[in-house]
Amino acid sequence: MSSNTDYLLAIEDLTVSFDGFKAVDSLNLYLDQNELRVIIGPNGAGKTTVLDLICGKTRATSGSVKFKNREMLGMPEHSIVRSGIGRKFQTPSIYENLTVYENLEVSFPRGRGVFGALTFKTTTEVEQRIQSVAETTFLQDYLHTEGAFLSHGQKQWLEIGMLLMQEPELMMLDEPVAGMSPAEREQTAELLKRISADRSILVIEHDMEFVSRIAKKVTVLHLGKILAEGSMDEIHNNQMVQDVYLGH
Amino acid sequence: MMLAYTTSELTSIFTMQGFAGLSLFSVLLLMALGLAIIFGQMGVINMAHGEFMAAGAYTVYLCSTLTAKFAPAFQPYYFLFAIVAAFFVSGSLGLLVEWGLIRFLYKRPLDTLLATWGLSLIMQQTFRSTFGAREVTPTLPDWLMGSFKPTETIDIPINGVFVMGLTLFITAAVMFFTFKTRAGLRMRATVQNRMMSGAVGINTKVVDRLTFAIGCGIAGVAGAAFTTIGSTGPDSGSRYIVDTFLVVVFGGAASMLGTVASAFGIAQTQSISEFFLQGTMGKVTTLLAIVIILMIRPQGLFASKVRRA
Amino acid sequence: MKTLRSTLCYSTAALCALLVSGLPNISLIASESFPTAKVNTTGLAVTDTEVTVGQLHSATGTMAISETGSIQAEQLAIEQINAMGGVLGRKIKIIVEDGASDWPTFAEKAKKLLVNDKVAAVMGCWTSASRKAVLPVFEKENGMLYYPTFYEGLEQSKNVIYTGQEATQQIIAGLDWIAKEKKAKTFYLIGSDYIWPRTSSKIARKHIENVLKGTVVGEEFYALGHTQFGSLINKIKLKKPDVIYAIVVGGSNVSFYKQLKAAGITSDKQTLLTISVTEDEVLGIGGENLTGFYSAMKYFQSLDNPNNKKFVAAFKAKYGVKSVIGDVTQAAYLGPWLWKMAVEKAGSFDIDKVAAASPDIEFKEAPEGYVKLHNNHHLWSKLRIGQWATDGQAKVLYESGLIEPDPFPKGYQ
Amino acid sequence: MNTLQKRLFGSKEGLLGTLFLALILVVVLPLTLDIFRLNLMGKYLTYAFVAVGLVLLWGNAGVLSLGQGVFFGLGGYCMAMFLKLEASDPITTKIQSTPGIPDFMDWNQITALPAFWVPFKSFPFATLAILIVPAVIAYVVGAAMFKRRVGGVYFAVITQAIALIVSLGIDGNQGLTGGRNGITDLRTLLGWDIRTTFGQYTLYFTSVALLLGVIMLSRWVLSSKMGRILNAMSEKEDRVRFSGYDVSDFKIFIFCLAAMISGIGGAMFVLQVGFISPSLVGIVPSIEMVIFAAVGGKRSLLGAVYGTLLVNTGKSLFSETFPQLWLYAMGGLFILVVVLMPNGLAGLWDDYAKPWLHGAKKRLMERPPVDVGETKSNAPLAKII
Repeated sequence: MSSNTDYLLAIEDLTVSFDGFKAVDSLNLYLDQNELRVIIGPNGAGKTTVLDLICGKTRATSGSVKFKNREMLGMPEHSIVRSGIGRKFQTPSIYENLTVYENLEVSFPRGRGVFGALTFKTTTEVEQRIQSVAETTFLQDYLHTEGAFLSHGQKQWLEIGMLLMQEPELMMLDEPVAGMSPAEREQTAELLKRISADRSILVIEHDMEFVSRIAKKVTVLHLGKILAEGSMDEIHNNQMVQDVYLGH
Repeated sequence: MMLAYTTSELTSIFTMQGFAGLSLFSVLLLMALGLAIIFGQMGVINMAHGEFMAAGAYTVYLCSTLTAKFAPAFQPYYFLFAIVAAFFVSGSLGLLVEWGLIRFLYKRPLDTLLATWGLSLIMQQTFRSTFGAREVTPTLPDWLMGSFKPTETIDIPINGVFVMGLTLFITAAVMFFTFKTRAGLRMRATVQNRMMSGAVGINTKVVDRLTFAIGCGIAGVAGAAFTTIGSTGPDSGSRYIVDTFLVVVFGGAASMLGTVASAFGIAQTQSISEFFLQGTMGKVTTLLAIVIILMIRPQGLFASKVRRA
Repeated sequence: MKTLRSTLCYSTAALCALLVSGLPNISLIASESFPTAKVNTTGLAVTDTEVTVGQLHSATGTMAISETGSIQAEQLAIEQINAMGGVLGRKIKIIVEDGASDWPTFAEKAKKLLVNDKVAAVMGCWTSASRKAVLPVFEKENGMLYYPTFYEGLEQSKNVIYTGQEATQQIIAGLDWIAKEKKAKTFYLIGSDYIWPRTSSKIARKHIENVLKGTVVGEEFYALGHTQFGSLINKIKLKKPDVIYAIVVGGSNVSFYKQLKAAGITSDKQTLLTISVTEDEVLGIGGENLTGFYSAMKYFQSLDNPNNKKFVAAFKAKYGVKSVIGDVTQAAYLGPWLWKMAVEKAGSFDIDKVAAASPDIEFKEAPEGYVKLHNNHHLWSKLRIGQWATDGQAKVLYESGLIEPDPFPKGYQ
Repeated sequence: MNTLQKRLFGSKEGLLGTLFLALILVVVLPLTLDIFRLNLMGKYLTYAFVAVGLVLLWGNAGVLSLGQGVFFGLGGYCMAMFLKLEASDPITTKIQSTPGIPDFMDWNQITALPAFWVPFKSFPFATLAILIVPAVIAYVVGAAMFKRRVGGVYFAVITQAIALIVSLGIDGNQGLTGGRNGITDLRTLLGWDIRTTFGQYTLYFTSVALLLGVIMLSRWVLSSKMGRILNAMSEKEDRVRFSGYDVSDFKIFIFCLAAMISGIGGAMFVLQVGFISPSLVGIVPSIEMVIFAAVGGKRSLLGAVYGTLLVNTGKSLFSETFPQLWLYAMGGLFILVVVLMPNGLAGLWDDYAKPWLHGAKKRLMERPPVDVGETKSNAPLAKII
């Protein structure tokens, strides 16, 4: 399985089983540079598990996950992050006790070691990055608000902002628009399009309307396997997909 | 050194040593069962668990004193009733504590630890004020003391057999309750998904309260059983608590089977190391072994395998 | 600060009468002949009518079990002394402090008693650890401690009077007796894991090996509070010693004897001699679990002499018929009396003078019989062997002559 | 305010708070208490070191250790070994069978100084050991546990077991450690008598100075990015991990730091009290120290000091007056603090005293309220006082 590819992310034969139950079963998935890919699938299809496997949260049973031709499996989470993969969780995971400013500052990719953290200084460069990310994620007016006081949608944005601070080459977003108002969804779609210009994005989403708005290529997962892959139209007309979603 | 003994003597010693290990195993298991239910099912760290045991032991002492005073003829049988009484005394105390303290602290496991530690201090002083600082022993029926003699050289202590039997019974009862009854089903459902259980009409508050009370009641039974092998003092409970926690943690918190296996492993290790090493160092060796194993395998012997949320 | 002044100084006439009837015959002294300025040159808490002493034991914590008896006996002695006119005509007032079974607390409270309260003497401590913790304080602040427990020896201080036995006084004569009576050659030594059992065990081993020409077939120590003796009992069965020599203390005691009995090791088959079981411990263990075993002590409640009869009667009158008196309780009772006699011999409360006057003081009315203070601040005392009966009392089978205290025994170190 | 000052003292309020504590410890207490009570305060302050360590570890990093007594004890034993060797010169100990070794070794028939005692003849070595030994043990335990992601309750129970093991181990090796009696009768430090009144004053002020130093060091740590990561970690460990931090490294660091601080406290304890014993190492002292921190407010460095002083003074006075009731009071305090005052004294201060003071000041000055934006920008630092 040591194929050298031009893909940013190459997942091959990825399998994980929990007590014999294969949540992800011999999965193959390839992601190009600057691609925005959406994964959809019914509940229990293994979508979140795939993200967990890529970012090291769950240990794979077998297979391979290559990022820029480097094997990620077996690496600790923080090393995977440092190689350029960022991950947003299903329920927004931000630090409620810290302000937006601090949330972003903590995510800045410097001073990540113990002694680095002790001597870290918030330079003008950091300040500027925080400012610009806050603007990108529509939070420039909330810099000194504590995370706990943000709306659900704003928390989602903040977490995306925290990923942006890390400048990852691959961003993995688990249901980024869950709990958002229609207006917020629209903004989020814009946001994703903008930030996908210079990085790859892997999105898990349920909201089909939102998916069709952002997706170029969609992968459908079912029972841990890929059911279909293609443009939104192709997927839409795929009989198997329809069966799965309608419960046949 | 061993050469000086006949084979039959050595066989006897190994038989008795095996029994000593089993006896310690039942003691540890009996201590840990109640805690395993409370910790495993509710996530509450009950540091006052030892004091609930002591409450059970004091109940037996009280029954013994009352029997001696009012119904001396009843003396050979009172002990069995005293055990039941111990269950209900400690259980009701448990109900009270859940209502007055624990229910404010769900989802704050470390805080339950500290608060119940405070509770244990208060209970200890209450014992001391009520029963005095000295250790007490109930007068046990004669049939409990002494030993079986299957051969000339083997002595099997009856109190050990009794504790073992009681442990077996309680373990079976707990297993039956958890896996075969409606109430047990509700308890398990509440552990798995509190919100969902509430939604399908299980009164999770009542389930919590009963779970805690049953755990405490079992501690009471354990305390009652221990009066056959040791004494009861105001701080007897605190002597047991660390061992008990290690048994539960070592077993893997959520697994009943793990608790049994871990009590067995720890008891055998300790009893063997005490046989070959000297006193204190046997205990230190055992504890050290447990901690080192826990460092290598922090989830305990039997971890429940579920996807981490 | 809890003072017992009201209860102690002004006790009812009836009680006084009872107490006085049980008193040793010591002549009354009027305070006028001893002006305060003369008897107290170092600023102790002594007035024309009153002298303050401290009492420092564990009222709470694990040691409260053992120390309660000492607390009671000391208070009884002080009450009796007050009833007969006090010390140098001054009534004794007690300040009670709780060491709470915690050694740093003992040190803290000792310092408080000496530095803040300026007490003229302290009756207190029980465990070796608590004594070791307060000893530097007493030496530094120049106080006087009356220490009641039989202990390991290896200590001697100007500032401490040891009213219990040091190890050789309790061990050697007892071993001699058991070796002679039971023709014992092999011994199994079992103790709790701290300095007194370890030192005692060491002395016992030397005596067994060098003097009695016997063998020690096993020697081990268990942590205080240990309750599972199954493996130990099997080892004993394997080794079949002539004598089990037990120095187990505290809560472990109860488990140890119950489990011995349950395993069929009883006095009809096995000789057991202990130096750590007194009437106090029997209360917890239950006489039925000890029947026929021997203890080596200097005092048993059942001692048949007039002094003891008076003492037991007074003790029971004050603390109830059910109360029992063990070796240490009796030794604690000696403390206040020995202090009173030293003060009156010196004609002063000053610590240095009391310490200097202490050697050779004789207390003929001691419940244990006659005792005399040695130059080394320990007591000459006898050793007795008692055999326990179901009722929790011991039958005294043997009594040695007066044994000279020797806290640093040659050949036993 | 310049940056270093900010990082050592926190906000203006933190600076005032530190000065106020210093005022109490350096001026008020020595002037109002006799040497006996002051020496007691000095003893309590040594516990405050542990409490400060717990504020870092538990309050800020969310890791509760029930074994901090071990580190206090290790620091204490390192100091006590040095002092004991100094006190055991051949002349003082000539009565022993082997003069020149500590008395308890002689009682246990040890005839030569055990190898691990030998380096403790050197004062620099002993001083270094006070810091290094607790840190090394903490590193071993911490690395083993945190790398495997043992946390929360499990960590608490395992550290408690370690406290039991260490205290049993000291108990069981009487000849090497002094056993249950501990190491007693310590007299001089480099020939200087630690038991005189002057000695005790000096040691008290040394403790105060060290404690204030430790508090400032802790605040410096907490005001760095480290502090924010620790807080973030205690709230959402996974998020921190997926921001590219090795969470276990940070936990190990703060565990070691807390251990080192506790060790200093242990060493100062030995100097002021004159002995050390396993009763300061086991489960009970370890958990009591947690309650000191909890009473003060587990996130407040200054609160830890006040909490420690308050609980211990209460314990001393209470046990002098009503020895029987002491456990009720202590137990009640545990429950009260945990259930009703999770932020301890510091929480009371923030919730009641501060708004009141603020209001009073406002009324006094009759000025419009302080600009909200400015308070906000100080917020991260204000939180760490």
